[in-house]
Amino acid sequence: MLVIRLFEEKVEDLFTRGLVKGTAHPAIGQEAIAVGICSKLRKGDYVTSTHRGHGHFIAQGGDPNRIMAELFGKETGYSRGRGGSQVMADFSIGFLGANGITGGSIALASGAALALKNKAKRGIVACFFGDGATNQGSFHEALNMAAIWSLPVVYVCENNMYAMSMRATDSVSIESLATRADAYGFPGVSIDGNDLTAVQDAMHTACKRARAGDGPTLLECCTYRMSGHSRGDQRAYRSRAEETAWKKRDPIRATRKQLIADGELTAEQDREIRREVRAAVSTAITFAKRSPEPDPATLNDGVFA
Amino acid sequence: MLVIRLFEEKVEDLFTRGLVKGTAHPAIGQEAIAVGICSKLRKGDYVTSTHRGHGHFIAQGGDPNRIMAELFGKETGYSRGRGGSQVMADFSIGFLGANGITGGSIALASGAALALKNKAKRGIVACFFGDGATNQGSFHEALNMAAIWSLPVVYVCENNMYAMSMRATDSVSIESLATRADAYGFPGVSIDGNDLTAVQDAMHTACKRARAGDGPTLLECCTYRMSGHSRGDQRAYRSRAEETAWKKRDPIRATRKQLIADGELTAEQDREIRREVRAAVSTAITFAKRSPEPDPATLNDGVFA
Amino acid sequence: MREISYSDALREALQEEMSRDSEVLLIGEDIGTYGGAFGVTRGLLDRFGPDRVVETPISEGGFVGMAVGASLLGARPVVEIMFMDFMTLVVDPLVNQAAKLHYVYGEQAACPLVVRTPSGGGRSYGPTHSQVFEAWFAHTPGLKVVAPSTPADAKGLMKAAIRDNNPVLFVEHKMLYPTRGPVPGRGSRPIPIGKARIARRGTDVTIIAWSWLALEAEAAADALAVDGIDAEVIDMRTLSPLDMETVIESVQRTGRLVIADEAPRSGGVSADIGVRVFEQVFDYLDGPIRRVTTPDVPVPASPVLEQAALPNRERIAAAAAELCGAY
Amino acid sequence: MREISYSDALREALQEEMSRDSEVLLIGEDIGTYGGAFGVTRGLLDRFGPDRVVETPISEGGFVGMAVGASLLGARPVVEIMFMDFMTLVVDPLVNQAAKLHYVYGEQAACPLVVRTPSGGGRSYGPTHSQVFEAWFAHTPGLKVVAPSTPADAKGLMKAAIRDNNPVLFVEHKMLYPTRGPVPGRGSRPIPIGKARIARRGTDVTIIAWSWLALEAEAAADALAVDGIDAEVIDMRTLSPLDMETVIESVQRTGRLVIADEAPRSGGVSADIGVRVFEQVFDYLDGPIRRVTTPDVPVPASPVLEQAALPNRERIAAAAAELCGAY
Ligand SMILES: Cc1ncc(C[n+]2csc(CCOP(=O)(O)OP(=O)(O)O)c2C)c(N)n1
Ligand SMILES: Cc1ncc(C[n+]2csc(CCOP(=O)(O)OP(=O)(O)O)c2C)c(N)n1
Ligand SMILES: [Mg+2]
Ligand SMILES: [Mg+2]
Repeated sequence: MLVIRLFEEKVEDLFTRGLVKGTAHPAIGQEAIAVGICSKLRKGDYVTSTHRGHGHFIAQGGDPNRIMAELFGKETGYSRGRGGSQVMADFSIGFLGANGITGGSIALASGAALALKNKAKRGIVACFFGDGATNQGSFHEALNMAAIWSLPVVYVCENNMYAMSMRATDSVSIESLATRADAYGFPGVSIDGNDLTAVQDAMHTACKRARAGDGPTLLECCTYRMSGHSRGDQRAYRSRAEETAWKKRDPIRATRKQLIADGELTAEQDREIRREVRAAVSTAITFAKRSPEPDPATLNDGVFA
Repeated sequence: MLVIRLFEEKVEDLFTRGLVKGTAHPAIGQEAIAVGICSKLRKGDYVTSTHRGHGHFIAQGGDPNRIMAELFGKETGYSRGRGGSQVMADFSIGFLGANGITGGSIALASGAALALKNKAKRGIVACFFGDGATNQGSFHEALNMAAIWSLPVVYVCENNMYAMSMRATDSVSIESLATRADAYGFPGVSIDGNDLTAVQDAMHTACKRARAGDGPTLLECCTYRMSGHSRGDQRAYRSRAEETAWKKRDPIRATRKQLIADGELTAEQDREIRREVRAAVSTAITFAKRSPEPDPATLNDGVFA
Repeated sequence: MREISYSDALREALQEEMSRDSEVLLIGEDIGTYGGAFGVTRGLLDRFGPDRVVETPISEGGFVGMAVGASLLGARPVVEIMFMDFMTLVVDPLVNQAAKLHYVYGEQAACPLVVRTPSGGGRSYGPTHSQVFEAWFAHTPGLKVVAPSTPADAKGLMKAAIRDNNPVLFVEHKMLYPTRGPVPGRGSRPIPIGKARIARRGTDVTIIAWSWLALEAEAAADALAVDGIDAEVIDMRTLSPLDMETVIESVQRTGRLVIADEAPRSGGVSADIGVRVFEQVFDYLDGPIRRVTTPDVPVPASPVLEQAALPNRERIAAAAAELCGAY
Repeated sequence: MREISYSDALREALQEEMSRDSEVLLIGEDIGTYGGAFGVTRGLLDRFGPDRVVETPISEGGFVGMAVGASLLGARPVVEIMFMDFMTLVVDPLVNQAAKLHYVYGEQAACPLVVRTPSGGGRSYGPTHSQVFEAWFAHTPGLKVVAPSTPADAKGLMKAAIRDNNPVLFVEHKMLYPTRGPVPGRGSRPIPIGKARIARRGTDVTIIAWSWLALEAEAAADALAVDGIDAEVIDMRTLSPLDMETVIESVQRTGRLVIADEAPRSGGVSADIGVRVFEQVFDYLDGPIRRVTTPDVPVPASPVLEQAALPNRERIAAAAAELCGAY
């Protein structure tokens, strides 16, 4: 829970204050997917992410300080300022990277799964991408190969109803993106991506399948991007009414309510957590601000390994 | 019928004699598809083809003399010797070109269909490709867009069981390639591609749908490439027994038998047709051989329109 | 003349050409209500409707291939690729299909296609949203490549690109969109592809640039003038085919040459221009040439590193001054 | 030393490296029973099994992207792209992913990937099966590009490419496969990437070439010798990074330079080498340089036109002789 909130608050903060240059794609409203998926991964498993990757990274255990520092372009950032919002990774925790190319990580994830399978390491790969990315050729090619080789990968489609300004329902002619798995001969499942438990349950099944060597699963997690696509998005392509309706289904609120109802969280604990998270975010910002700029003299270093 | 045989004989001739440089991909065994599909097209319709394109071109009314001349690299060839086996076209008969890139013509065909739709010309496009091409990203991208825009195109997959040496059953995890249409929300139909009538019937339905503005259809025409993939193919990847079994299902023989049984063809007419076709092929070869070489001084002409 | 922005100039060109010829259609991601990532196509969907402003799924390779197919039947598609970095996905339809069609199929085939795309760095968008790939396409026989730097040239060259019967890559540097300048109004004429523009006359050194760096080169010339160096600035405008005539004529007058190119040093268009000068006017040069380029590194996101990587007015001026013996 | 073919030398390198390091795996179309379109991988499936020799569907972009992903977890994939012409489909995973990984992610990330592909014309395969795209990848920071011409170099550079921790494009001209030469046996050493080879020493003119044209350049030198011209031939072997040291040293001795490059004239690697010479040894040259390239046209299928398009020994010799004042 802490992670979800940390994530949301952080990204929102970044986004609204506009403290960093470049661009950022907040995943506000999609937190239950990141947390639900990553909570089912073990050491030796891997994650690939997208342009909307801060949430995945934090859910996988990324250090908010270093993520924030990367957004600020600082030397202490995950990519030492070289990557920015869309290009950061921490292999030590299994996070193989965000990705600036829509659909770009799908083949990478599948290749990582091929390496894992060949080594019989029993690790699996969780591959995040959006509804828009399912229209890329690389989606098709990679899912087909993962199918014929029974690779240990879970394809997690975050269907947030939009690819930038394009409605998912305008970009495909099918009811559910999960159907696309039929073209490759493995299971496709559509779930409520704002329901943490539903995500965890579906991921549990998909992981079992992958770990058993039975091949991939496509999980379509239906959700809503509560914010704009990226900084500067006026959201003219959708109605405020639609946004308000989805606000009622905010996964953070839903999860909190559920936890309180289940007696796993008290109002006091909740306040405490919020306080801690807010503090952690401030710390991250302070860390980022105080970190040194990269040294321009190092510009040419590290092009080759 | 004449066209089918002409086609087979010609390609076989080319292939076995090795009279031309470069490479050629004979469509021996697949003639019923080319003829069945093209027989349903009208003036104002278009065809796109593949590396295995001589059959499609002839079925669409291409001049065997000029096709042969192109294989010989002569000035009288369809591409004046610039294209070779995989790069020839005749827009005046609606043949938009063979294609050296596996899957390369799928987007082209779909774009042509977009142009036709915008002009409300009522023309349609028949797009040929192989089983192997369905694994290309461009297949996925183009079929999806054709679906959302209801484009007037018929996707004709010639599933000849192999992509070069790879079995179709090893390159996908599904029973029938027609299933892939489900990922885009339009009909996919699997038929016996060696049965001329079956091809014509399926194409008839698909054409009606396309002309009505209801969008694309995917036709999987199951067949067998009776020859090698291209010159020099030793066919080590398949058994002679398999080849023999398919020889019994030769579409030319089957069609002839059917026509004779139906009383539409006499043995005498059949012999006559074979004679004519053989003569036409010799004529084409003579034409090609006697045609002038392209003038090297024209090498740099025509790069830009 | 009224002054408008580079984006507005492009939009005017698109709108005027769409009104003039019903075969002109726009294809791309988020080019409708959103107006394109940089706002160039704003308002055109309302004006021309969804048959003329075709919004696509994220399928760059596919819709460029479709644009090629549509162009074969007479359509004149203008495709937007949201960032030049994504041109990586459309190399096949452009190089193996579009560029060769007329050469192989002859008079029956034309491919009047324009691919518009914002290039370059300067906004800290990071290594996959800041690249310059002009050299790849200038290396492709059958493609034309233009990269105008002023609003007026943007409008005129866009008109020419749309009316051209060949595939044209139209490079719009993302730093240029807000820049303003005088632009002729409705019915203005196309500017011919393949002609460089002498942006400033001078006698001491020739500075060649294009796109965003043409503006930086002019600023460099201003700075050099203060030091008594009279620089000539040539805005190439077209990168394929290259207008070597204008370049050679200038270099023969000045005897010194600086080429500014935002691409990584190895294999950029700067090399191509440089070697042609070498081949053609060897005897006229008073000294070696200087190229001001990005080094062979990915473009970093951090503003500090990005500024260290990219060529700019200071570096251009320094190279020219060094050639002129001022340092 | 025993003589074997270029294909056999490549196969030996693959086999020895696969035996040496179990992380090395082959990925590509028809590389198993078929042995690859040009037979290079023949027999390796039987020897190493399907986990090490991975036959793919026709999905070039996808399996190169997968190879990049596998390399991140320690695999050392050697991918075959059946014809260089199809590299158009794998630009994104190479340029936007592989080439940048180490720069952005630092020490945690390496991408030990080799992409092998047959380039070039000469066999009348037509415009989409005869191309040379080396320049694109040499223009990409973070990629290495090698293009050996002899069987021995093919073996040694393949070993180096496989052991290299960076993505390497390995260009195998299709005319070279049947050519034979002495090749060291089992356990032979890698040949370092980034070092050119002086194929023939001479004093009058430097001829630079690589891949198939390196053999043509040697033949040209033989012909020139008959006319009393003593040509030095440099086989670049690596196109990125360029060994300019060897080039410059040679040009300073001979004072004359011919560069042979099969790519279309505009934007080829020939331009890059030429402009660097221009920048670095301006004063040493006795005259302009000459580039012998394919003109800016698609490669035609017809043997007559193809031969008219491609550089060859006669054209290289003629250019050198002209520089030396013999014509
Ligand atoms: C190849 C490519 N095309 C376009 C873009 C620009 N772009 C970035 S994100 C995005 C929308 C992606 O939509 P989706 O996959 O649904 O993910 P979401 O943004 O909704 O999380 C687009 C078009 C890109 N980064 N890469
Ligand atoms: C992009 C691309 N990849 C690979 C090839 C080489 N190639 C030519 S035909 C072919 C097999 C195609 O199989 P399929 O689509 O089933 O058609 P078929 O040959 O069976 O008619 C291959 C791999 C190519 N021409 N283009
Ligand atoms: Mg989305
Ligand atoms: Mg096939």
